[in-house]
Amino acid sequence: MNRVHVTKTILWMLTGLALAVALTRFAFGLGVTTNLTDTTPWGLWIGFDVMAGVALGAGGFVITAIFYILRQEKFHPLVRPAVLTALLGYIAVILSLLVDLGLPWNIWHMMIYWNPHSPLFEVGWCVMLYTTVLLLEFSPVPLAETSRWANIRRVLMKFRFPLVLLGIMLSTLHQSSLGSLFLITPFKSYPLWYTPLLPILFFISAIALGLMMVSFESLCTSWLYRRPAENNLVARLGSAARWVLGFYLLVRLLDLKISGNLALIFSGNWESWLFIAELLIMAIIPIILFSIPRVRHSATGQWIGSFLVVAGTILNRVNVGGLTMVGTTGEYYFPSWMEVSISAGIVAALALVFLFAIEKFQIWETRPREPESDPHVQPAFSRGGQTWLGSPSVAGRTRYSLAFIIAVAIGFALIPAHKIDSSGVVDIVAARALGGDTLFVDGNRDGFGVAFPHAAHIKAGKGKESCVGCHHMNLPLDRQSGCYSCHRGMYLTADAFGHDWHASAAGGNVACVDCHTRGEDRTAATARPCADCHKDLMPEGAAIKVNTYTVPSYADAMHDLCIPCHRQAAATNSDHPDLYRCPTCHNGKSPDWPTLAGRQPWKRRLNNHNILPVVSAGIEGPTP
Amino acid sequence: MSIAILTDVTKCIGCAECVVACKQVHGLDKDLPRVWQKNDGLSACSWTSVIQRPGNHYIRKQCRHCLEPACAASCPVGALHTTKSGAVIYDDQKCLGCRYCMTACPYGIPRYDWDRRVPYVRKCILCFERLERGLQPACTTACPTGATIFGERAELIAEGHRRIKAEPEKYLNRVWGEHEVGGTSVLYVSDIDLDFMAYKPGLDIALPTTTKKAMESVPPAFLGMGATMLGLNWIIKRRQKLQGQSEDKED
Amino acid sequence: MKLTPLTAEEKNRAFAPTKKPEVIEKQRLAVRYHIEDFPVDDRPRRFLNAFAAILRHSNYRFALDHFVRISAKCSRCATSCQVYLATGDPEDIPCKRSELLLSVYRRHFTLGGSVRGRLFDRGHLTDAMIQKMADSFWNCTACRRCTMECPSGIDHALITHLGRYILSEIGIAPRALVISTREQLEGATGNTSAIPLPALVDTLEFLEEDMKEEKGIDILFPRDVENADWVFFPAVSDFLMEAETLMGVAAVFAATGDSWTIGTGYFDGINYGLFYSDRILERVVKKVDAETRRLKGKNVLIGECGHASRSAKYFLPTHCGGDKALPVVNIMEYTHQAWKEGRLKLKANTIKRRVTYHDPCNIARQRWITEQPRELLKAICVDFVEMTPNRDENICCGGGGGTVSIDEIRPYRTAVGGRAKAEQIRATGAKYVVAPCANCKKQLKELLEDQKIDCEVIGLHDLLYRAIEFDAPPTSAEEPQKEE
Amino acid sequence: MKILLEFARGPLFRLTFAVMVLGLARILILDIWGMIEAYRRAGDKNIPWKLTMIRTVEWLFPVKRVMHHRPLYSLTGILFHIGLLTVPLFLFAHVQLWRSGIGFGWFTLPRLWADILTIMTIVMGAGLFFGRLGHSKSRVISRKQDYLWPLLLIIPFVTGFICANLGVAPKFYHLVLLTHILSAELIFVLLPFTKIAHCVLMPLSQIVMTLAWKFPAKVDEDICVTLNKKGAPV
Repeated sequence: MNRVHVTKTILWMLTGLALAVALTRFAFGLGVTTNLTDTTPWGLWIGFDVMAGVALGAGGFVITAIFYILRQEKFHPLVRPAVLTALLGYIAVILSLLVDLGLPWNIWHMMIYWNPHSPLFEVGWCVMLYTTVLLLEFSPVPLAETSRWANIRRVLMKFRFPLVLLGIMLSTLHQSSLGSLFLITPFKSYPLWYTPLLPILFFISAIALGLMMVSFESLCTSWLYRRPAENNLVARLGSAARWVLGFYLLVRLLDLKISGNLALIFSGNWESWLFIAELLIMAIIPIILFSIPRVRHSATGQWIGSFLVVAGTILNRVNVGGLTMVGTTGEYYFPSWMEVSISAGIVAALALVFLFAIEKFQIWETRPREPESDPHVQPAFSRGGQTWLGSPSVAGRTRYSLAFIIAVAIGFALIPAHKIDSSGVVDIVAARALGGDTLFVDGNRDGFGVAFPHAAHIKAGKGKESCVGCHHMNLPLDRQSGCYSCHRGMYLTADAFGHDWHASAAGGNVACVDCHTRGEDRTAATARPCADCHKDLMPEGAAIKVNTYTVPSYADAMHDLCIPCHRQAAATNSDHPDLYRCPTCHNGKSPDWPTLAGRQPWKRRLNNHNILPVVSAGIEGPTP
Repeated sequence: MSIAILTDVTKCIGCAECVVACKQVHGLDKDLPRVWQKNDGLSACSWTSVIQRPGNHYIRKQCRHCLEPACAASCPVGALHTTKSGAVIYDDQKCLGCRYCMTACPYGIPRYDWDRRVPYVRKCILCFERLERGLQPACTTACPTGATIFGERAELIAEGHRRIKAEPEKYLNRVWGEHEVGGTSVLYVSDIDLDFMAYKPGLDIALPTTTKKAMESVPPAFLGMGATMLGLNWIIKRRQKLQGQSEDKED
Repeated sequence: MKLTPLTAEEKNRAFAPTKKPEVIEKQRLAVRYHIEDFPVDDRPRRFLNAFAAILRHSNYRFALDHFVRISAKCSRCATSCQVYLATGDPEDIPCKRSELLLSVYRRHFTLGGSVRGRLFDRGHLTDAMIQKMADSFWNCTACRRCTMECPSGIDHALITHLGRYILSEIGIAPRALVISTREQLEGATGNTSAIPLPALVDTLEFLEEDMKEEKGIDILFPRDVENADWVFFPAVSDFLMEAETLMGVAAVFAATGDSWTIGTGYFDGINYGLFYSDRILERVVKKVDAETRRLKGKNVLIGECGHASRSAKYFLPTHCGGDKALPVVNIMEYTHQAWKEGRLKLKANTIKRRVTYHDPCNIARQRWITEQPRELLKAICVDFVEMTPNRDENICCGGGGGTVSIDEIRPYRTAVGGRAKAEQIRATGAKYVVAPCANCKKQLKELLEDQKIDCEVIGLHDLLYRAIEFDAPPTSAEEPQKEE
Repeated sequence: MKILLEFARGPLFRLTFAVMVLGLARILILDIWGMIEAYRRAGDKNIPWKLTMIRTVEWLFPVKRVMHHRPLYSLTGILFHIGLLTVPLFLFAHVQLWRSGIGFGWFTLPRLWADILTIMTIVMGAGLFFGRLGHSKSRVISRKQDYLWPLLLIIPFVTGFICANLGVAPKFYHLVLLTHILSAELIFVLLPFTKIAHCVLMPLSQIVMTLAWKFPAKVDEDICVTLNKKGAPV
C-alpha cells in the first residue's frame, strides 16, 4: 500500500501548506497573498476552483440521470463515486469561495438580500441547494454503516428519486448560469468566446465533462488501490461523450459562423492559437480517440481521452473566466504561489476526504482496505527501516501529522513578509520635539520608544553642522522627516524607492532610460544610484551612505546610527559607563504625551502627504 | 428627476482640488503606489483622479453612475444600487466581497481594499449624503474653474450641446455619457477623444440586458428540464416494462 | 539510603550458580528462563513480532510513546532502587534497565527510528540485547519505588512488566513461575502449589480442630457455601506454610459472624500473570471471577497477599466487567472495618514484644492499604515501631515481582535484593516483622535467616488471632482465653 | 552577514518557530489521543484522579521532593529551568519583538533581574553539564545528546547577554547576534523531536502512568490469534 501512503502524505502536505497560506490571507488580506489587482479582480480561485470545480462536479447529475432517469442499471457501480465526487467538488467550491470572498462571513447574505437579476445570485442559490441535495443523496451510504440511523436512512431512500430529479434540475440551471456570468462583459471578453449562447455551451460541455470525470476518477482510484477498473462502463461513457462533444463542437462553430467571427480562429494572434488548442484538447482529439473501438476499450486510451476532456474543459472555463480578457485589459495576471497552493490544498483536502470515504464506506463494490486493517494480520515491518508504526490508523496519524505540520511551517516560512510590511506603510505622523528639545522616537507605534534628547545631541555635536551626522538622508526640503519614512519595516529591509512613483513622476514609460541605461537589463542593479539625482540626500559627513534602492529595517537603521557613537562615548566618557547598554534607551517607559496620541484628521496632514492627484500616463491599452 | 455631473475637459487645469475635496469629505486615507492599482490614479483611497493627456489636457476620472449600472445588476446581494436621484451607491453591510461588480464594470471603476483584513469595494458615491442635505458633491463645489458642474441630467446634456454648438471648433461634437452603455450620469464634453476611458468604445447597449434574457429563461429552463426528465423516465420505464412482457411471452 | 557496598566475596556468592547453567552461559543468574528452546538467530524477529502484537492489542503504545519522548536521563531513580544500591552495578539503574526496552521501541516502532534505520542502518534488535533484557528484567523486583522518584513520571516497573511479558511470549520466563501457572490453569489440582482438594479439606479440618482446642469455640472454614458475602482467596501457599494466618482470618469471621466461604472449585489467590504475562493475568483473574459467580458470592476477599490483592483489585474490573465487576476487598480492610464498627473486639497490649510493619509494595505503593494494619497493630501491641521509609515509599523485601518463587536465586535475593530491607529491619530492633503478604513472608524469612537477624516474620492475622475477644461465641462454651 | 541575519530572523525564524509550536502541539495531541484511545479500550475506567493530580502538581513544582536525594543537583536543575523559562519569555527586547510582530506584548523583567537570571541560567547550565560529567551514575545512563543539551541551551543565553551588553564584544555584535538567533532556532527545531519535549508532556506523565496500567478487557485471545498461539500451553 506504499502508493497510498505516498499519495496521502503528499496530500496532507499540500493541505498543510494551504492552511498556512489561508491563515495569512485572513490575517493580512488578499493583497498580500494574491496577485489580483483592480483590473483583474477574479483570478485562479474563481477561474479554477469555482468555475472548473462546479464543472468537475457535473458527474453527479449526469450519472444519476443515466441511472435513475434513463434507467441504465449497469451503471450502478459508478453512481456512488459520482455523487460523492460531486458533493466534494461543491464543497471545494464553497471552501474556495470562503477564501476568495473579501467578506466570507457575509456569505449567508445571499439568502436574505435578493437580487434575482444577478447570474451570480442564481449560481449561489443553486450551489447551496444542490450541495444540500447531494448531501441528502449521499448520506444513505455512511448511514448504512450503523443501524442506529436506519430510520433516517429509510426515509432518505424513499425520497431518492425526487431528490435526483431536483438535483438534475438545479444542475441544469447553475451549470449554464456560470456561463451567464460572463454575458455582462461583452466589452472585455474576446469574441471567440463571447456569445449569447455561453450558458448553453457551458451546459453541454458540463455533460461531457461529467461523463469523463467519472471515468477519470474510476481509473485514478483503480491505479491507487490496485483494484480492477470499470473499463467496460468507461468505454460506454466514452462512446456517449463523443456524441455530446460532437454536438458541442457543432453548436460552437455554427454560432461563430452566424456571428461572423469564424475568421478570427485563423487570425494568428495568441487568442486564436488558444482557441484552437482548447477545441483540440477538449473536443476534437477525444472524439477521434473514442471513435476508434480499440482505443475506446483500452485502459491507456481511456486515460488519455478522459484526461484530455477534463483538462480541456478546465482550460475552457479559465479562458472564459478571465484569460481571454487580457487582450482588452492589458494587464497580465499570473497566480501567486499562494493562490496556487490554496487551490491545490483545497483539492488535496477533499481528495483526502474522498480516500477516507472509499476506505470507510461502501463506495466502490469492493472496498479497498489496507491488509493490516485486519487486527490479526502479523505486523509488517517496513523493509527499509525495519519499523512498524502500529495499526493503519495509528501509523497514519503519526506519519501524516508530521507531514502536515512540516508543510504548515514551510508555508509560514515562505510568506512574503516584505509584502506585509510594505503594503501598509505605517501611518506616519512626524513626532514633534517636545519642550523644544526632546523627541519621542517610537518607530513601530507601540507606545514604547526612546526619549531622545535632541537639543542635547545638537549641543554635544557642536552645533548645527552635526545635523547631517544623523539626518543622513532627508526627503527634499524636509530635514525633519522621520527615519521611518524610508525604513518602513521594523525588522526587514524595505524598498525605499517606489518605482511606480518615480516612473509616473518622470513622465511614464519614456523616462525609463533616464535611470536604466540603454541596452541593459532593466533591474535595480543596472540602474543609476539615487544620489545621481538627489544630491542633497547624502550630505558630506553623513553617518550612513545609501547606494541602493533598499534601506535597512528601521531597527537596524536606528541601531547602526546610535550604537557606534554610544559605544564610543561609553568607552571615553567615564560619566556615562552605561551608555552602551540597551536599556539606557529602551527603558520601557511610555510617556503619555498628549500631542503624540490619537490620529489627526487628514486635512491637517495633507501638506505632509505625497499624494499624486495627477496621473500622467493614461489608459492606452497594453504596454507595447 | 435625475442628477448628473458635467465635466468640461477644456476648462480643467489639473489642480486636483476636486481630488483633495473628495478625500477630505469622505475621510479617505493617503495614497501610496501599490502593485494592485491600475495606473489611473483611482484607488480605494482616491475615488476620483485627474488624468493628464498629452498637450495639457486634464480629464477627471470617477464613477460614471450609469443609468442602468452593470455593477448593480451583477451584485448578487444588491449591495450596489441606484438611489432615486441617480447615484449608484454601495452598502458595505450587505457586500460579500465577490468582486463581480469589478469584473462587470465597463469602465473599470470600482476599487478594492486589497490590503485590508476587512475589505470593501470603493468608488465614487456622488456624495449622495450631501445631496440629501441639499448640498452639491464636494468635487463640483471645490472646482475653481467650473470645469466640473452639478445639476439635472437633462439640463446638463442640454448645456453640453449648447457649449458644443456655441464653440463647435473647440469641442468634439459629442457629449460623452449621453448614450454610452445606456446613458451615464457623469457627462463629459471634450476637445479630445475620451473613448480611452472605457474598455470598449461605442458600446451603446445597457449591459444588464445581456444577462436579463438568460435570467428570465431560468424558471422555464428549470421546469422544462424537470418535465423532460420525468417524461423520459416514464417512456423508458414503459418501454422496459413492455420489453419485459414480450420477453415473458416469448419465454 | 546508604548501603555498605557488597564485598567481592558476597557478590560471588550472590551470583554463584546453585545449579549448572543450562542454556546461555552469559546468563549471570543461572536460572533456566527458557521454557522452550528456539534457535537464537530467530529470537529478534520473534521478539519484534510479539512486541508488535502486544502493542496492537493492548494499551502500552501510548505510554511507551510518552516515555521515549520524555525520558531525560537525570539519574534520580538510581537513588531509590534497592537493587542498584546493593550491587552498584550501572546495569541495575532503573533508567538504564528501561532504556533496554525503550531503545528497541524507539528503533523499531517510531517514525524517528524508521528514519534512523533507513539512514544509518544500525541499532537493530540483536540477540545479545534480548539476552541482556532477559537478565536485567528479572533482576528487578518491580516494586515501583523508582517511579516515585522520577521527575518525568516514567513507570520503570511498567516497562519491566512489559519487557517480561514480551519475553514470555517468545518463551523466556522463569521456569518456576511457568510451571506453577501451568498447574494453576491447566493442571489437575488447579492451584499453583498443586494441593489436591482432599488434602485441602484435611488441612482445614485439622485447623478447625486446632482452633477448637485453643480457643474453645467452633471456628469454621466454611466450604462451598452459596450466597456468602465473602468468597475467600488466600495465596494458596498459606494452606501449607501460614496456617496461623488462616486461623486468624477464620477467627475474625467467627467474631464478626459474617458469612464467608472458601470455594473448593478454585481457591488460589496467586496470580503470577502479574509478574510475567498479561495473558496469564487475564486468565487467572477470570478464574477467580468464575468461582465467585459459581458460588453466587457477593465480594471477593483476598487473603494476606500483596500481588494477589493487587491483581484482583485492579484487574478484576479490567477483565471482568469494569464497573459491574465484583468488589474486591483485602482481608486487612475487612478486619479493620469490622474492628472500627465494633463487631470485632481486640484485647489491647496482647503483644508484648517489639513489632514493626513491612508494607508490601503491591498494596502500599498506590496508597491503597497503609493505615489499616497499623491501626490494628497499635491496638494490640505494646511496642510498635515504624521502619523508615515507610508506607508508599517503603523499600521492597527483595523478593517482589515473582522473584521470590525462584528458589535458585535465593542467594541473590537475600544478599542483593533484600539487603536494604535487612538493614531497615535491623535498625528497628523489632522482634516481630509483620508482613501481610505471602511473598514477602517467604522472602523475609529467608532474608532474616541468611542475614542472621534475630527477628520473626509473621502475618497480621497471626497476631490478631491471639488478640481476638469472643464476646458472643457461636457456641455456648466459653473458656478463659490463653495469654501469650 | 546582514543577509544571513535577515534570513535568520525572517523566514528561518518563522519556519523554526512554527515547527516548534506545531510540533509540540502535535505530540501533545497525539499523546492525548493515545490516552483517550487507551481509556476507551480499558476494561477498568476507574482512575484515581485526585491522587494523580496531586502527584502531577508535586512534580510540576518539585519543592517537596527536591531535597530527598542529590539536593545540589536537583536545585541546580530547578534554577536552570526557572531561568530557561522566564528570560526568553519576559525579556524586554523579546517582548518588543512580539509587540511589533503580533501587535501586543506583556510583562517584562527589569533589566537587572534579566541580567541576574541570565547569568544564573548560564552557570546552572554549566553546572548541569559538569554534574552529569562528574557523576558516575549519570555518566552511565547518559547518551551523547544528554551532554549536548545543556551546552546548546546556554548558547543563546551567553550570546544574548553579550548582545544586550554591547560593551562586552562591540566588534562582533552582528556575529554574536546571528549566533544567538541561529542557536535559538536550532533549539526550536529540535524541541519537539527530542527529550526537551518534556516541556509539554510533563504534566501528563502521572496520568499516563496511571492509565498505562488500565489494560484492555480482552488481550489474551487477540494476542493468541495474532501470534498463532491459540490453544497452546501456557
